[in-house]
Amino acid sequence: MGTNLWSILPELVLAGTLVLVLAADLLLRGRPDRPGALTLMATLGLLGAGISLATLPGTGAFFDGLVVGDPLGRFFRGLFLVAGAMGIWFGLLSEEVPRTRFGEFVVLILAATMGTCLLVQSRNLLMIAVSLELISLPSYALAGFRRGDRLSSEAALKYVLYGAASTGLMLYGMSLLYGLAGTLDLPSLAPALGRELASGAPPVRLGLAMGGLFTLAGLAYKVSAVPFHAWAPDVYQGAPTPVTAFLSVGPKAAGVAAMIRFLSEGFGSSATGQPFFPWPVVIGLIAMATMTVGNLAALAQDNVKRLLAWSSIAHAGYLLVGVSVGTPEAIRAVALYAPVYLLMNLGAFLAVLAVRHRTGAETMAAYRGLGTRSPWIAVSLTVFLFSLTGLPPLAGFIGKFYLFAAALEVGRPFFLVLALVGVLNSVISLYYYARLVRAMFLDRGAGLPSVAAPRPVAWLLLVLAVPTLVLGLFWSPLAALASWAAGLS
Amino acid sequence: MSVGLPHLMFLSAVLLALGLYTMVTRRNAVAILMGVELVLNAGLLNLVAFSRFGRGIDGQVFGVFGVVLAAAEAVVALAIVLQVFRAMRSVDASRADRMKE
Amino acid sequence: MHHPILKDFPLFWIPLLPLLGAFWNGTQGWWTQRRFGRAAVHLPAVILPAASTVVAIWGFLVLWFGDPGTVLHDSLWAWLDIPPLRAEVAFQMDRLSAVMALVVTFVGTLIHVYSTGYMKDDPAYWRFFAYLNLFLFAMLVLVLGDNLLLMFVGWEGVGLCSYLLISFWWRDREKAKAGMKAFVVNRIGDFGFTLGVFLLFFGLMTTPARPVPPADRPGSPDVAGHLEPLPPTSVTFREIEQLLQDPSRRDLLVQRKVLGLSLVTLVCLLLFVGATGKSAQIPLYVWLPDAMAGPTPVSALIHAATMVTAGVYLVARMHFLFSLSPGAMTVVASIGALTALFAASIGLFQHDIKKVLAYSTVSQLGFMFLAVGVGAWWVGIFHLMTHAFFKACLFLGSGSVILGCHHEQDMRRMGGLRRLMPITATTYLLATAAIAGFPFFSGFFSKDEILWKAFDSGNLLLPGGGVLLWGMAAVAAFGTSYYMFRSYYLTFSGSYRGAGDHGADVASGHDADHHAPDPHGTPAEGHHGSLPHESPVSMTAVLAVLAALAVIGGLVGLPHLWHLPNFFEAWLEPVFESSAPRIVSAGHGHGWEWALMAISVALAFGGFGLARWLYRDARNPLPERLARSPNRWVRGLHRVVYHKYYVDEAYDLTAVRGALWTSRAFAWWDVQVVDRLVIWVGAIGRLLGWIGGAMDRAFVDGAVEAVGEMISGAGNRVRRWHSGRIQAYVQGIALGAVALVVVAYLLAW
Amino acid sequence: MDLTTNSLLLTWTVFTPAIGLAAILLLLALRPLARWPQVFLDQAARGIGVVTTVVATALGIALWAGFDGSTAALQFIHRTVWMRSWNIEYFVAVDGLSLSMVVLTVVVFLAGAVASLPWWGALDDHHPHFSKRHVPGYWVLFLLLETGVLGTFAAQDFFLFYVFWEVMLLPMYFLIGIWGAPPRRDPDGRVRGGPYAAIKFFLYTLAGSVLMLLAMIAIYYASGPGTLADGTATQHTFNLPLLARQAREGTFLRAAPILGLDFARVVFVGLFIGFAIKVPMFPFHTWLPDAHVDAPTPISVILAGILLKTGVYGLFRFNLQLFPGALDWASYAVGVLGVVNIVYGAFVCMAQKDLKKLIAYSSVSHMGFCLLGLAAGTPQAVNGAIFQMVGHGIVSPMLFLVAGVIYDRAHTRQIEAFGGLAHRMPEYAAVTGLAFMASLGLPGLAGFVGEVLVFLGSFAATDPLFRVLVSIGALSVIITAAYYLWTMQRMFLGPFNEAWAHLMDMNWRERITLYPLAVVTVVLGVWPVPVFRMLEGTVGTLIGGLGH
Repeated sequence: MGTNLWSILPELVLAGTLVLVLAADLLLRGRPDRPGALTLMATLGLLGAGISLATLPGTGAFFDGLVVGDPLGRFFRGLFLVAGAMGIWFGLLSEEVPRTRFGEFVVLILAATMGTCLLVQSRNLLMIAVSLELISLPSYALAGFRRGDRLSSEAALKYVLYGAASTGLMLYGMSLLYGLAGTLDLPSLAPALGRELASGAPPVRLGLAMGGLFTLAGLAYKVSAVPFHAWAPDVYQGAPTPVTAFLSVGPKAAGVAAMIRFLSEGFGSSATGQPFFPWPVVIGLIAMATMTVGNLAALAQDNVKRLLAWSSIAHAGYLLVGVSVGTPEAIRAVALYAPVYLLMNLGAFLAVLAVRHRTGAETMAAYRGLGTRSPWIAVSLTVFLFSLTGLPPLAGFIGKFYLFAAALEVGRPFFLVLALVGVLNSVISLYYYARLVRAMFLDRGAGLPSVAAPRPVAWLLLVLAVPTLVLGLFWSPLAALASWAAGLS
Repeated sequence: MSVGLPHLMFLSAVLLALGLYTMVTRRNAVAILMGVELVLNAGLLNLVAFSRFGRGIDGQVFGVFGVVLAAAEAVVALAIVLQVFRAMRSVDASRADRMKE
Repeated sequence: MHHPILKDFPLFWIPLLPLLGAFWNGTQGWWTQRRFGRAAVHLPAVILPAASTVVAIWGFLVLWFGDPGTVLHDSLWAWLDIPPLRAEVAFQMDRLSAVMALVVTFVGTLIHVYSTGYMKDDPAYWRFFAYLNLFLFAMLVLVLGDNLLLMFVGWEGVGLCSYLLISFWWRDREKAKAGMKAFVVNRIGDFGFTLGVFLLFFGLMTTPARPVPPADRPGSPDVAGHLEPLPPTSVTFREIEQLLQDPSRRDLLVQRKVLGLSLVTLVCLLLFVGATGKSAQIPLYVWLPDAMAGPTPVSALIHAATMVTAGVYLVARMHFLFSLSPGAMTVVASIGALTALFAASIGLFQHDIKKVLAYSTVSQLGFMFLAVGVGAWWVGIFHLMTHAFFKACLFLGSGSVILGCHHEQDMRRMGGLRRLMPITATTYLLATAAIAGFPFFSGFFSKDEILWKAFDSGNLLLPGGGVLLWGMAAVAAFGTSYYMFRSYYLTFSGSYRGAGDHGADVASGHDADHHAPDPHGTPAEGHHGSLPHESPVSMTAVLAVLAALAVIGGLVGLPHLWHLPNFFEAWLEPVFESSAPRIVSAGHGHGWEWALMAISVALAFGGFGLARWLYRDARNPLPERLARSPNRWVRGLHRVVYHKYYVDEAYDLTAVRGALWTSRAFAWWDVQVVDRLVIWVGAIGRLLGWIGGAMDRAFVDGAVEAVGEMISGAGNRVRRWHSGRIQAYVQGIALGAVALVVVAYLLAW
Repeated sequence: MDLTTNSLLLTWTVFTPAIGLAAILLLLALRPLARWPQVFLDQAARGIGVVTTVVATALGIALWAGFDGSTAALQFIHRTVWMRSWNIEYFVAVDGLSLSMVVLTVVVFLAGAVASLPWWGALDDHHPHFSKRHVPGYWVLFLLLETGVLGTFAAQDFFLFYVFWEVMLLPMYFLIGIWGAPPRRDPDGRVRGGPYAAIKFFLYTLAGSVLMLLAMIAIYYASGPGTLADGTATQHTFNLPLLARQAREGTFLRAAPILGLDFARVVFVGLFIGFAIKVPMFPFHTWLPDAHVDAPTPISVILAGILLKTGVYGLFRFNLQLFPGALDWASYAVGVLGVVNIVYGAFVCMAQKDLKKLIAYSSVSHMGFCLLGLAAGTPQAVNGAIFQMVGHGIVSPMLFLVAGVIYDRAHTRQIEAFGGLAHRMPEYAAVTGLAFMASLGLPGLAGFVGEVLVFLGSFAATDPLFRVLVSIGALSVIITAAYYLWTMQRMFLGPFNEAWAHLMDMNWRERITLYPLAVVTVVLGVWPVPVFRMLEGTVGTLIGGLGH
């Protein structure tokens, strides 16, 4: 049992931090420096979780196979800790999070981070369901964090209804799987399902398809994959910007990682033989649809936050390309893309946050002439946007390169088409990213106020932009980590 | 005639269908939530039923967890509904349409 | 037949010297003229071509004293050198190019001298001489270049200079347009020329020599049909000539068909297209009459004496190729004869003195092509030379007249100038006699020889051999004599009709643009209204020299008939040696030759007599009556001929309008269709974006609600269609999951 | 193939502009500390920019001086491992083709740099002259562009090539968009201007380059592992010389088909579209007129002089070198497209009313020669095509500079608006005339050599189709002459339009840019041998794989 607890030490640290923050929130009531202190505490807690993550002993199954300690999980957990920290810092920098309720905010982020950490190492349907809920419940609350704000409330309502519905479906799907295989354990799911399939009765197949895909729906909604994406633009637009930034990174990556685990362990992957049902193709179709719908819808947006929301949907599609291909190289590509995506997407939202901070607006018009009004924000946002497009020498290109290379390496026509759709989508995406760039640099923002970025925002932008640049030229350390995560090294 | 697995599965399928139908047709947020509960319970019923008919204890454990999850979700959801009601004086989900394309 | 080659003879000086002059005046003339006066411009501009003449004479003398077939050669550097293609910047002077170079430099220098008088009041004096020198450079590259591509450099270069000089007075839009027309029409010819060169290169490169018997090829077992490796292919005249010495290669080239024609024939025809452009033959002659918009010395030098003869030179230069193709030769001769007749007929009724001379030039060029077309290469060159003398003299004489008459070019407003400008009148008369073919004048010998060779040709693929062509040429010769003397009488006899008579005969209209005074400082502007006067000595001296040459220049090529030595033919014989066996005579006897000579003399005098009767002293009313004849046919014929058969108008309607229309159509297409393709793609993208964004509304909403409707019955259908959005999302989940299941199910099983 | 010798000269050449860029950025970063006035920053940026460009030019010339053109071997090699697991290297080197382009690049950028200096004293506050707006930013992007282009030509690693290729895009986007024409509404109601042109350029090129990306990955995976004829074991690689060797040994012919189609052909098409967009080839050419018209003069100069060449360079470097078999297969299509470019472009030119647009379309026409030469594949044609790149790279900058001269003064480029300008601006008229003549292929000037060699070489190709193509393509000599002379006549000849009485003749900045180019035009026209010497060894190897 000791080993078992050690294996989730980071989560335990998070839980402890959460409690301490809650207590401190009460103790420091009324103090003007409360948000800063809480942030510091949370940061230290996340740091501690990170340190404990780095020092974790060995790998293997823990808690009777409920959770698994493996490089993939550790890699992503580290990533989620960063995402959580960023979410909290963003909150500190944003006026959208009321100061009086800052403790609440931190606690919710920490809880959701804990959920993402647990989800990525779950190896059991029950554990997946519970972790997913642990992500979802704080997320709902976060989306509706600004109580008086109608948009925020609306976003929360949409999110919660959508989330509840998909959770319900997922639970039903899981029950079917359980009924077919008699187990909730992912590793034993595959052989059991194989045996059932061998019996050849049509209801088995239908049940398998329904079970698998309903379960997938629960995850796909977290990833905001088409056709379970509809909530995302509204929620991303309505939620406070720090929340949006966090939601678009942490839970999304967690969903992708869980999907990898669920599909390849539960249904067999092409690496280990024929999958039980053609999930690579299904996921591939979902990926294509997600990329295309996300990018196309982003074309017409005037609200930058909403534009980025659609763009993050599209990026979920890119990540799903890796899931669909499913080879270790593809998983490495996902593992590489996820942190890169975290950097550039968080960076972009931070810039949005900063602009909103000064102008109170999120529309394209607020960005006109930003290149002269606030060169720092504009230049770094441009870096993030072009990185999101996938232009070298920025990190986004490396991520896409790995993804498409993994797809082409397999050499199957379907993946070739997938890659083709992917690259064409990056062309489409250029159009709307460049619209924003155009507004910032090419249009004249006569009469608009200048927005100097607050110093912390500027530094944080730098912290995000520099790696975005450097990783585009010198990415071997990250690639090595990703290879390790994917079991390739 | 004893109640067997097929009966329970059928019942759960009916619950699922009813739940889905409710979700799809109701405009009242609370009513939608009730539909969601039906769907959740369909899943839980399945789990428990399978567990009862020789698939081991896991299903029942899951069932217990499921009840807790459903409760927690309902709490959060109702809180949000309340918040929305405060903001909009209505729980008609169709009026939450400020954000659209 | 191996000719000794004298390498590294400094031929490059011949073109270089004028180039230096052009460069100096072109870049520095604008201030030297202002600072030091005109002499600073024309001294280098005249001395350098004169020096070039001296070098040319030197080369000529070397050839004179060398072996008959000696070739001077001067290779400077490799220009286009991609094996097997090798074109060098290299000059060669054999006896043919020596004649050409001499004519060009000598006549060129004379005209430079003349221009110092003619252009003396023009502010752009320096520019004029820069262009003129540049022209000499280009022309000398053309005649001295040792390969087709270098020749093409000169070929286009003279075209450029012609453009620059025609539109020298560019402020007049018509003159600018005339220059443009000249260049573009020449480019049509160049299109043919280049294709000819390409085809020749292709033919030589891909036509192997004779199959080598296997025994000759030690160590190569794969014997049958193996061909000797290709020799380096070249576009150099000498090498092509040598390659064609090989009978098997020659036969292969002749027998090879391209587009149903023999390759050789096609090459010759394409090259000849180039020649028709440059030398103003049918159908590309239209630019030359318009080119008279340039200053008169330009017309004399470029559009009479030198540049326009480049086509004749080209055909003569490529004699070894043309002689392989009787078909091409026939075309050349026929076009030549046709042009001679056609242009002469237009010349009959022109009023503008320069137009008359222009059409006469076209006509005389036709004679030259007739000569080379029947294989009488030397005769063609001979006529080229004599024509250079007398036509330059005529043009310069007309220039003198025009200058004297204050830029009046309409002969109807001249008259009586013999008394006022005696030297001009005399030289003009002598040159007219020469062109008309009066016995013992230079034109007589060359033209008579052409007529005879045409009559006697055995190469033509025409019914009756050359008789038909001879007939056309003879009529043209009669016409020439007539309209030239007409121009003489109209200009110089009678009394002066110019003073105070502006605006008369505006009805004829066509030439109005030519007697519009130049808007800026053309010469003699201040002399308006006074009587014409003789030109300065710099001009009259040149006229005198040219007139003398026009009279005696023909003596170098006396007819064999007279049993006197024909220096000219002997001089050129080594050049045309290789093709000589293929040129055959029809075998008409001396009697025929005498008879023809008599006929041509009669025609010359007949034309003269007719012109004298009609136009001397402007006393005969017949021409006027003819133009206003009550007979519609007579008037119509007059008008059609006077308007040059409306060829320009026809070209304008077809080619020019066609090209413009095509270009507009393409431009429209480009903007409205090709460009839109991508805008369409963008629009489709946006449309899809809208659809994507509205997926909830249009697809998920709609479809899901439709399902919902089906379930919930018909009630409230319409109201619900756009009702809630959250339901739509939730429905999206349900429907999406179901759809996925269906897809997966279909895919898997 | 000795690929080990290291020389840093080429790396220095490529990154010299980047050093200048860094210097300017440093100045900008120090600005808050030092409180420099804006004027100082502007002047410093200009100074750094020009000096850097001059140094790069000197280094480029030094490369040329040290180059041995008789061999096809790569020279000035510099290799460092970049990403070991993918066998990605920083690998730059030049052969004749690359070097000719590198030299052209430094020369054209030098002209562009000089042309970017301001001359006009009067400031128009509403829309100041491009050379006075955001000066440091302009020079940063300008120098970034130069590094990108030089790297593109020097890279011998496909991945590196791709990175440099894309690096070219961004600065170009901003240079056209920010410093180009302001947005305006055309008579037909469409919004045009710098931003529109920039995004159009960007989208077109990116669409091409993503296809190239896929092709690149496919080539990578097809490239090994295996053994070469001489027993060398190969891994997956982006190394171009190695890929070329594998191509010669038929590796790509044996590669697994893609979607049931021949591997080489599919990849060839992917690469071809990617590069053809940049050439630009009909029907992907419409970004060019917009980009040219709305870019500031120096950027048009660079765009026409260099960027178009990257497309052709790619076709030679990749399509020809790696997939000669597929090129044989596609030669008809490529040849036909080339001739369409030539003739169609020429015709469209004739209908243009805007001088810059006319010049832009003339580029479309002239780049068609490169395609035709590529398709024909004979030594003359290929040499001609490469020379055409060089010649056009010298002549088209002249043309755009010429257009810039009049636009800076008259603020219009409508040809019909002028008339008789030779009266007021004789020197300008003369230089324009020279540029026009060079562009219309007057023998003795640089434009002619490439054209005639392409035509001659294509005519001598084995396939009779090429004779037909040349015959059609040669029609362009007439059309080209017609539109240039017509333009000349409408702008410079005829009665002087007194509305332009205030125009000044050329100034020294314009002379400094135009006269050297004019001299090069003439020199290359009569003495093109230096270029051919450079290409001597390279071309033979390049076309060695073609099936004739």
